[in-house]
Amino acid sequence: MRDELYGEILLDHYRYPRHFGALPNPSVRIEGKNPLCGDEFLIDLNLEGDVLREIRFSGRGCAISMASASMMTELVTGKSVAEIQKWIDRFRNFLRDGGAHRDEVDMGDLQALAGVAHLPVRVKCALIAWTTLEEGIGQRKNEPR
Amino acid sequence: MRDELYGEILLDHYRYPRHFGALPNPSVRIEGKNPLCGDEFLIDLNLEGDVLREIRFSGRGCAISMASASMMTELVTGKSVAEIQKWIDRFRNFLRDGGAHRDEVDMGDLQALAGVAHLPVRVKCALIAWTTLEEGIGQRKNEPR
Amino acid sequence: MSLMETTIKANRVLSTVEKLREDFPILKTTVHGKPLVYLDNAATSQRPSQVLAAYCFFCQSHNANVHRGIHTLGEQATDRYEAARRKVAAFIGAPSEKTVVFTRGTTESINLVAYGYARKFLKPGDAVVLTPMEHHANLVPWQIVATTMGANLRFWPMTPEGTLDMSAASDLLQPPVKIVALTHVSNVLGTINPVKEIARRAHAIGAKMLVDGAQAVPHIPVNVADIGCDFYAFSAHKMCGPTGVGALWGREELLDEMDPFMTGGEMIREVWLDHATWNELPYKFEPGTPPIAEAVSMGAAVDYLNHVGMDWLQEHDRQLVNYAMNQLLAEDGVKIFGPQDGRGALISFNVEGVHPHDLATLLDRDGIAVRAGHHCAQPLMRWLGVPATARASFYLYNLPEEIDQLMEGIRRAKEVFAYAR
Amino acid sequence: MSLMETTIKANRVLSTVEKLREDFPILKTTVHGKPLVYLDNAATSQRPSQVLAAYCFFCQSHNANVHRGIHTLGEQATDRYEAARRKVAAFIGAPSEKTVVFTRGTTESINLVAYGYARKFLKPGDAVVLTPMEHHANLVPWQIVATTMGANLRFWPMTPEGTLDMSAASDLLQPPVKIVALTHVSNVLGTINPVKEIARRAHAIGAKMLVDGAQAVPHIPVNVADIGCDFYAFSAHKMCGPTGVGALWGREELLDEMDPFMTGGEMIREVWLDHATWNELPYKFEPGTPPIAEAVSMGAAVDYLNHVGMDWLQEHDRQLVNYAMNQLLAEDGVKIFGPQDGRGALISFNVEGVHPHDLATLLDRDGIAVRAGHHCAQPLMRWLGVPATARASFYLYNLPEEIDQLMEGIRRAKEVFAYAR
Ligand SMILES: Cc1ncc(COP(=O)(O)O)c(C=O)c1O
Ligand SMILES: Cc1ncc(COP(=O)(O)O)c(C=O)c1O
Repeated sequence: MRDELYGEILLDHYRYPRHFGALPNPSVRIEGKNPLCGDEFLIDLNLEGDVLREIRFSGRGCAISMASASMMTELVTGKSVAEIQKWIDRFRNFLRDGGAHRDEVDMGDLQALAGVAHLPVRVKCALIAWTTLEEGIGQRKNEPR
Repeated sequence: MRDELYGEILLDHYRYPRHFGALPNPSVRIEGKNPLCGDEFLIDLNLEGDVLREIRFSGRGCAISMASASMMTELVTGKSVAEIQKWIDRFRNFLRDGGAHRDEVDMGDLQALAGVAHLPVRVKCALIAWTTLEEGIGQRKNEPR
Repeated sequence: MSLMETTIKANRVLSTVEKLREDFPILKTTVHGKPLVYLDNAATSQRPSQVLAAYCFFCQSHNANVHRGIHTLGEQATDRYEAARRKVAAFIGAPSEKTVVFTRGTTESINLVAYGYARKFLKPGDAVVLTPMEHHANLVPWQIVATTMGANLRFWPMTPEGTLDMSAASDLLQPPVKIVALTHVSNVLGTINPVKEIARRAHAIGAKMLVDGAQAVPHIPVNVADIGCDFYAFSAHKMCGPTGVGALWGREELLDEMDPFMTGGEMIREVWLDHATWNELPYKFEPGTPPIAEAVSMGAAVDYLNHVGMDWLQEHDRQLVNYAMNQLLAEDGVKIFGPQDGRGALISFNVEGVHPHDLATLLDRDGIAVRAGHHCAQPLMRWLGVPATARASFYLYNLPEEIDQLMEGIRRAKEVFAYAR
Repeated sequence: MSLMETTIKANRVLSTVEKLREDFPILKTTVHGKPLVYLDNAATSQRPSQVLAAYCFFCQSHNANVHRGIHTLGEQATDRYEAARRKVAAFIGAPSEKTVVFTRGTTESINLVAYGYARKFLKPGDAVVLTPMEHHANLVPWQIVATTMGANLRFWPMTPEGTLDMSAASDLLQPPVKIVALTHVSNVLGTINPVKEIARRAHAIGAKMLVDGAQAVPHIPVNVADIGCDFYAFSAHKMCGPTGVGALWGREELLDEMDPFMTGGEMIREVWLDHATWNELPYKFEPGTPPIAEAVSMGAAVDYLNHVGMDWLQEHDRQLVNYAMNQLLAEDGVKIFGPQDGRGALISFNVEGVHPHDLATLLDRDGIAVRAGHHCAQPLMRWLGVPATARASFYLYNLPEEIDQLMEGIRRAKEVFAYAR
């Protein structure tokens, strides 16, 4: 049975999350939690200067938070911190308006999350990996914990 | 202008309270207060054995509490503690049913307080002197304070 | 303003009132066969149909618990609850909605600050400044916290008129004063305190200031940012809203550093068997199921007051109070408490020879509801040297005719008590 | 009981439910175009028209502040408020109405005991016994008070099924245990705890016992005198009543010796500038304007439940839970938490491969409201080894068909998540 929200792409990322795991020597390791949901993520980053060379995530969450995290890792790998921040902001807006007023940029797989915009209570699920990453790139001068 | 509740007898007792004042050597002195109303009474008793020889009261309160106290002093002077207790109970019942089911006893001036029974919030005004007296005769073995 | 302008304005106010009264079906009830004249608004106001309708609509269409549910009803309930918070925040000029905590009312709001702020930050020897005109709600919590923490209470001297003696400010506001807590509008004297100036002076010595706005928010436009205080407490039931809800506004940084007051569900972030961490503002201070439908209905009360217009209401209050004041001043044997000018929409008074309780009973037989007693301000009664006062308090639906009826009632009471003298 | 008798009984129950549903207009609303199936009753119940009507009638006919007014409206409001207290007292078998304190709900009731009783009587080194199945409302307040007073928390061991291991009682209930606080019915596991036996054993070592009755009072006949506990806390909004009100029952002698919790108007007797004395029970614990219309409406909820009949309700609950349990047990990949028999009217469960939040979202699209999350019981989630569960909870208006719909929804969710695998 096919569902408009829980579509093929979303479920694929949920079942086979990309970049799942940990990095041996991350330059940043950051934890994201939503205790009210029980979601917990650990994100490892290898930043070379301003560029994110590698990213891994682990943890547990609902299909929306897991798929969103997985899609995010695909998108941000190889991008500069500034570009990543732009994507984070873009994705936030996208969740606000359901992709209605999206700028010309192709959201790629993220488009599969458009339905979340109609579910205010689930928006935080879709965002948790992103806000964790945002915190991570903000902390990039810190040692891994 | 004549009012059914605040009738002549009640107002007379209010204006000219009987046995108002203090006793030089009371065998019991008892204070009654209703801080929520601001009513305050001091009652002095001279008890000889079981008989109330003299009573005085002082203090301040509304017309209902003052008149009720004044009427009470007239009624109880010279009575035994047991009789007084009977009157206290009788008066309580009287205030409950507005004299409707009163026993054969003539309530005398107290009849003027019958209207209070229809004013539940004022019943405590009519009772304050009486409950103070009740406490006083209960304490009659104590020294004056 | 010319006489004609004044009359036109007064007429406009009057016809508006007649229309507004339609919103309050309870005003059509009778008491002892007489039409109700409700002059006990400082105790609690009546609720317009619109506010009751908002309550019922919520209960019958969106009732669910808030902040917990993924389901649609839960989401709708949460939306409406948070929308109410935004309305309340805007109504008092709160810079951010997360600084508005829903409580049961003024009393809980003040207790929250006494427990959550003062218990954490007061040190032995510190002082709390209060005034002798405080409602028990803004007095007893400070007595308890002062006793617990070894702090002292100081009371602002008053002028014989019943206003704060501002010349005492510099002596009073000195270290170790850490908290100044006072009422915006006195519920007995009607005095409107210069809270903005006092906030400025309190801050000059590093003290925090709490304002008890129970009698202010219903009547005057309040802007907490403009006042510059640190905490502001008020109740919905005095401003056309329901019982069971009110609010505390607090400065974000203070709310942040405070300990939670009551604990339980919703106000937590993570809970282990032996300890817990706290949720963000304002939820840290809203444990358990909040008064959800009540908060929604408080939001509707704010809508209603905005629709009536706070400026209009102030003008209406002013006219009623002046009208009542002039009549009471002209009446033999009536003593008025509190300042003559610049007062809130209430007048406390006593009639010579008639105890306020007897007066209230007699007025009630004429259908007129006034309050008689200490008005939860026993120390102020002692200061005034009376055991109790009568109090007539007005709101948007009151009419000058009702004040005429009050005056007739007072005259009748005088006659009753003069009878057969 | 013969099969025929059972069927007749079941039919009677069913036709009664159809009639009762008429009292709840919200059940006729649709969600995403589907008729609402409300299975989140443990979070908050819906309110029948009768209860809402009682609320509105009070507001439009008798609205005034209580305990202060001499006027008729004030007297009527007080009468109705106190009548509600008597109803609530009778409903839980309280020996005297003055031992019933109106609060905002279970959470405030428990905080009241933690602040007013435990802060006064707990000594360093004393112990408080809790269970790992407590709602945060009956856990976090004890953490705070234990930390403040230097007391310790002990947790009752549980059997794998999710019931209290009663064989641990004698080891656990030993001095210096001073307080035992536990839930009557678990809001996650559905476990009904043997509170009567535990009260007896707690008293044998001189400890006091508080019961969190939030999930019990709405569903099972509760008699505090029979249970023999010392405090009993519950909320109106889970028993067909309004938000913003609940109650604490306490033993008179304990309430008497407790300190007040919140302070302000009404709860005082005499107030001076620097100190105050307290009013009698229950007013000592009801500072400020109480949730008046809410309490009146809680009384109406008690009337409603009495009219429905608690025995009938228990039988109805039993049938629904059995029906749901059998279906869930028969469904592949569904894991049920808590005991199989003798449970309250709720079932927590998870569906393999479907996170409870996703399940709740999918069910919501079918109009079915269930809860998903930690249910304010994070430590219990850790004990169960899951981040969250789904929970279906039933009340008097639920129908077996709604459980069928839930099952269909679960099956659809499984299919969605199996799609394209
Ligand atoms: C077992 C239990 N205790 C306490 C509570 C808290 O009740 P309230 O939120 O009404 O204060 C709840 C309900 O959420 C509950 O289920
Ligand atoms: C000045 C003032 N403060 C506090 C209160 C207490 O408000 P509430 O009873 O709603 O908590 C009142 C009202 O009675 C008041 O007039």
